[in-house]
Amino acid sequence: MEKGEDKAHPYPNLTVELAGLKLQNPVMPASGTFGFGEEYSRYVDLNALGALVTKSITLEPRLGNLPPRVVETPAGLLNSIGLQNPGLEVFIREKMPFLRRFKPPVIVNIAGSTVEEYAELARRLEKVPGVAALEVNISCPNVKEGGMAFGSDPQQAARVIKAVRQATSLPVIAKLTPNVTDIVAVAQAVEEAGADAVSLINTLTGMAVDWEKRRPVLGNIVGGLSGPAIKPVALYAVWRVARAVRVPVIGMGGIMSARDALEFLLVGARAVAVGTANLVSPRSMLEIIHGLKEYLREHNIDDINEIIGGLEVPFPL
Amino acid sequence: MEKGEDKAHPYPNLTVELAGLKLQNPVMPASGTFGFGEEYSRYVDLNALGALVTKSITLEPRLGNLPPRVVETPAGLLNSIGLQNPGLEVFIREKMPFLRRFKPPVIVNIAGSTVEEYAELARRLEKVPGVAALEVNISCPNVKEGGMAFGSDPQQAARVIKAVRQATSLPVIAKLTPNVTDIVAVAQAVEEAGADAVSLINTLTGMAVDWEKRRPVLGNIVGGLSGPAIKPVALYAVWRVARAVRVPVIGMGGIMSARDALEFLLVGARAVAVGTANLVSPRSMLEIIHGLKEYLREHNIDDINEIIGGLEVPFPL
Amino acid sequence: MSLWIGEVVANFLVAPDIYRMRLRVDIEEPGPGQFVHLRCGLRYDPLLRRPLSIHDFDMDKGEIELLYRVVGKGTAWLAARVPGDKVSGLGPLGRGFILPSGKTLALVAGGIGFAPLFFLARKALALGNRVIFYLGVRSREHLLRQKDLAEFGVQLEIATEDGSAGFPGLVTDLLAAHLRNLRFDGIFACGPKNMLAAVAGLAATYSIPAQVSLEEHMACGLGACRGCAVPVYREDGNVTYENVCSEGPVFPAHRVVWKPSWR
Amino acid sequence: MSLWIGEVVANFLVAPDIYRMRLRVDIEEPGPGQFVHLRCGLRYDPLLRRPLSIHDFDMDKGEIELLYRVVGKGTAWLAARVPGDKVSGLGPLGRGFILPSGKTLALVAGGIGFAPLFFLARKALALGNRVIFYLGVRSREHLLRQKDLAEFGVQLEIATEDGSAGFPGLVTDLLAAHLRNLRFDGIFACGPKNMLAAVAGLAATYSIPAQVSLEEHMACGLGACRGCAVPVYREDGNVTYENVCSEGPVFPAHRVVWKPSWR
Ligand SMILES: Cc1cc2nc3c(=O)[nH]c(=O)nc-3n(C[C@H](O)[C@H](O)[C@H](O)COP(=O)(O)OP(=O)(O)OC[C@H]3O[C@@H](n4cnc5c(N)ncnc54)[C@H](O)[C@@H]3O)c2cc1C
Ligand SMILES: Cc1cc2nc3c(=O)[nH]c(=O)nc-3n(C[C@H](O)[C@H](O)[C@H](O)COP(=O)(O)OP(=O)(O)OC[C@H]3O[C@@H](n4cnc5c(N)ncnc54)[C@H](O)[C@@H]3O)c2cc1C
Ligand SMILES: Cc1cc2nc3c(=O)[nH]c(=O)nc-3n(C[C@H](O)[C@H](O)[C@H](O)COP(=O)(O)O)c2cc1C
Ligand SMILES: Cc1cc2nc3c(=O)[nH]c(=O)nc-3n(C[C@H](O)[C@H](O)[C@H](O)COP(=O)(O)O)c2cc1C
Ligand code: FES
Ligand code: FES
Repeated sequence: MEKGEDKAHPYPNLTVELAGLKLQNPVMPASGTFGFGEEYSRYVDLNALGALVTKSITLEPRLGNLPPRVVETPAGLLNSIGLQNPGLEVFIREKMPFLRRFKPPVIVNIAGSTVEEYAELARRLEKVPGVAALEVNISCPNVKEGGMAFGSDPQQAARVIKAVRQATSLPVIAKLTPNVTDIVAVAQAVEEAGADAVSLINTLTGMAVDWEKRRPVLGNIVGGLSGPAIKPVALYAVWRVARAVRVPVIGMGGIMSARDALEFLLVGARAVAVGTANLVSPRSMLEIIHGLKEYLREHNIDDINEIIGGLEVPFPL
Repeated sequence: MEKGEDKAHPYPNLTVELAGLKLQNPVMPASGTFGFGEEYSRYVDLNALGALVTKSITLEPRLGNLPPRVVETPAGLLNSIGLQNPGLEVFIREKMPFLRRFKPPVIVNIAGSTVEEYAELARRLEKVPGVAALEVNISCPNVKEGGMAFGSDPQQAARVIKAVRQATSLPVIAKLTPNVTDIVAVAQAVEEAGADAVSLINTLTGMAVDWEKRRPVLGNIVGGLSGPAIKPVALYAVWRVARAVRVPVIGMGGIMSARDALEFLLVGARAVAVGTANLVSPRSMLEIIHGLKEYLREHNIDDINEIIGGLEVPFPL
Repeated sequence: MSLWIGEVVANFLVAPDIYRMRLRVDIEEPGPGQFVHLRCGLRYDPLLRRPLSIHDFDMDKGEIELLYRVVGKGTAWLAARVPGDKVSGLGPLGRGFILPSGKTLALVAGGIGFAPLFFLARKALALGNRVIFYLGVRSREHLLRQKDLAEFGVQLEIATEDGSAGFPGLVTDLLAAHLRNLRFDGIFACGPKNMLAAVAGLAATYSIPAQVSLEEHMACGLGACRGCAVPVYREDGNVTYENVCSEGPVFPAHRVVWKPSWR
Repeated sequence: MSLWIGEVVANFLVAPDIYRMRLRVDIEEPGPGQFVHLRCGLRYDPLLRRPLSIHDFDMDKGEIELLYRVVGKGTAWLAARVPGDKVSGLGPLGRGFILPSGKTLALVAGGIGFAPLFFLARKALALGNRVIFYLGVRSREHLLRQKDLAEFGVQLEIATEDGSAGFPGLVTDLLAAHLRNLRFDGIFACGPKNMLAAVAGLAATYSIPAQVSLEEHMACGLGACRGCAVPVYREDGNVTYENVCSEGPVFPAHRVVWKPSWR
């Protein structure tokens, strides 16, 4: 039998382990850019993905921010959605039944405006069938309370993660913001507080101005920058964090192609999340998974785990 | 006599006052992207600029970092020059004689690895004819000691600026890094310490990976991201700082056109600096100055100062 | 509602800054008011797709037509395409106009809002409606496809802002004047927001059901990102946000919140 | 050394992935080894200019020629230009080769390093030199302009990596073989860094002055940003950095630090 024909041990191996989950490949959507899966299910076989990650869920429904909510910048996207979501109850009732029909683990992203809200979300999601892990969004730049305020300070971040950790036995992934002086300090604090993995980066805070109308473009004035423009910042953050914590890192920020994904794996990400690219082309993730497989084949690499952290650096920095 | 024909009071008025300097227009080069003026003098009439800003000068000559030192990213440029410069003595002897031949004020950018080095640079530049002001680079991401380490912490930043302030009677401009949790706190600290103006933003720290060779692209691994990619981050930083300090702000980060410059003026910059755009087209600054003039004419605005801070925001954020 | 690569069959200037493009694509039949979401370049600047209404559809040839004004980098890229070039698209997307049959309808277009209403007019006539087409443009050189519309049997009423053809002034003033005597069973509008608001006002005054096609900056185009949300009234009178891309772009005029809190 | 807008006169494929472009420009006379710095697009991706050596110059027509390999987004954009299109450029930039007269010279090109050496060969012959041109390519279909070179009176020595024409193997092995018998007054080389290092070694062994054209990522192209610095030996033997764009791209081979600390 030829290599690659064994169904039980597909060649090359793309599976990675992450916070107790086994992912068939390391590619998943970034929260907020894939809705609740349904919107993309016409274009993407959800069963082909490494995991399914939901838009951030809050306890109560949220309307979101004033429009316009998105504006393009050179090689980037600035958004101020403001966590529009139907709230926990509707999510459990109307979105989970669809999501749990698929094979990949469902990672539910949660956001609160108090520590107690995060804990409450974790408690209530614990019992919901099909929820495989929680991603704790302490890095949203588009809401007034909570969000990034928690993620900007190691102690605050640790408080949220500790509370979530105590409220659930599900794997806990802390999602970090790059808008800090020292993201490593935050990563270490959440690791200490019990996070099973960290995901980074969320968006960079930014704004766009309409020079003709002399006013901000976004209804919310300020938004979060994503896309290829931020990839160098994201790679640097992942590289630093991956060497400073023992828990696995989910890398994201500007991943548009398999090459971009490889770069994140090389700097130490165990898995990658694709955000803005989904908005540009719904089939991006499939192309990335395919491209990774091709790369391994062409280079005769049996296992994607050999790539992870494989960056050759000439000297310790 | 028609409007615009009066040479003593050119119409529209582009002059702005900045830290005691009178600039004939608000457009200057960003440090490090215009060498010492000479390199551009074939392409640009240096007398047409608002000010001349030098590459960062250190006490001793610096070789700079290992190549490659620049790499393009989507709509951005990552550099790790590492402050290559001939040192203070050579600068004074060989570069200042050329620079002082021109009308616009010469702003000398200084960088040190200790507080004392900054003070020493300030002391020695004080007596050099033609030096109009100092820009204190506490934000360079490409050197191991000093640089960004100072700019990342309000207290450290204040220490440097206080020392420079005490060492010179020249106007002092503090150049800030965006790689911090709260740039406003740093701006307020340097204002308190005696800065006459602040300039922002320096580059965002980032890295690029060569996925084929599996190693960092830059010889120095890490570099600073500039260009259109970072404009949203820069605009946001300038907008926040301009409303939080009384001293004027020099805005920069991705300014490629007069429209971009207008956006920075609208969010509150008193002047703007053009960096990466010079590397793309040596005549960028002239086109920006021309474009600003045209804009004012077309909109019947007599004075560019009417634009500054003129952003209409719907509600206080 | 699919992802495809279309081939440019024709792409030519039809009025100042306005181009008409024919694309050969293999897509399901679109309805009037639906749009396609096109990549305008191969790199990351521009990054996002651009939404363009379907201006016409030829089932036999498997071609869609687009009519677009060049306003920025994405549309400039489109304008530079020549026959044989490929363009990546998504669509048809969104909810289009809902047409009755055998009624008297007013179609109201402002500027490039003409794009979807041309297709709508053709479909409306096919369903046995009488169509009066109010077309407002800046100046006579922006008038397009008058002959085609006349051949279909549309009654065309023109307004130009500079008075160079037809009624001198705003198309909504022309419509207002006609509404004093004419009786419509429905109004269908596409154009600048101010115009749509005026149409909604007239529709309310005369109690005529109206459908309007809205615009908002878009990212995914699929209803996933909530980037194109606009405030609309729920049945209970409270305001909520709906996506222009998936719940619109066409909304009943009475559901639209015309003046959000600050703009 | 100026900023100009050139007009594409011709742009065609001459070998797999390799294009030759003629540009009509109003520039001062370039020397062989100098380069132009071209914008490759109208937006910000790609952002920076791309350096290309001057492959030839026709004073009468006011045209420069470029020979380039498509390796990424910038060169792909260039390859898509058609006659009449405009390209913004800077140049001629940098310090080119310094030619003697009446001597016997070895020109050594690896791959696309052929681009500047073609121009150099023509100039060298005009100065009464005898030119032996060592050209190394992957395979015979990458051989270019053999006839032109022969007409000039150049003695062409070919090496192909796959052995499909001429000497089978590396061009530096061919050169090494010839050096055992032939005597050159100067060696001029352009190509991959490994090849240049080998040439420098041979030149040192046989005590022949050699000039090599280096490559480094560039930003300004004007000597201002220090982005393109490479390590070179100063006269005192210490290492310093010089700019490929303004102090190069051509350096005396013995000045180049072939193995910087870690690559
Ligand atoms: C459902 C829908 C259907 C549309 N149909 C057509 C059509 O048939 N013909 C046509 O010419 N135009 C149509 N538009 C508008 C068209 O999408 C924009 O003009 C286009 O996206 C601008 O892209 P650009 O890159 O050329 O301009 P940019 O450089 O991106 O921006 C130029 C200007 O256009 C505005 N703009 C950018 N994106 C949008 C957007 N998504 N919607 C509205 N304005 C935008 C910007 O705010 C800016 O003022 C439609 C828009 C929507 C939402
Ligand atoms: C002085 C000089 C003269 C040159 N002359 C020629 C010539 O005559 N013909 C020719 O085909 N090529 C020449 N090159 C190389 C050419 O500049 C690069 O191939 C080109 O810039 C790649 O641009 P891209 O956008 O297509 O590739 P990118 O997408 O930018 O990158 C593709 C690959 O090219 C490498 N690259 C990018 N920029 C440069 C650069 N400035 N120098 C070297 N490698 C780079 C990247 O690292 C990457 O591996 C020259 C380079 C220099 C420095
Ligand atoms: C439109 C949009 C909505 C987003 N919503 C969320 C969200 O609800 N929760 C969250 O944790 N991150 C959210 N993000 C951040 C992304 O998950 C991701 O961290 C970021 O966009 C960087 O990745 P990218 O460059 O691939 O988009 C959102 C991003 C975008 C562009
Ligand atoms: C090649 C390069 C070199 C730079 N060198 C310096 C420097 O020596 N000192 C300094 O304060 N800033 C330096 N900067 C930062 C710029 O002055 C500026 O703050 C930054 O590039 C953002 O502006 P831009 O996007 O217009 O380039 C450098 C930037 C670049 C791109
Ligand atoms: S554009 Fe994403 S929801 Fe409409
Ligand atoms: S590219 Fe700027 S100094 Fe050479």
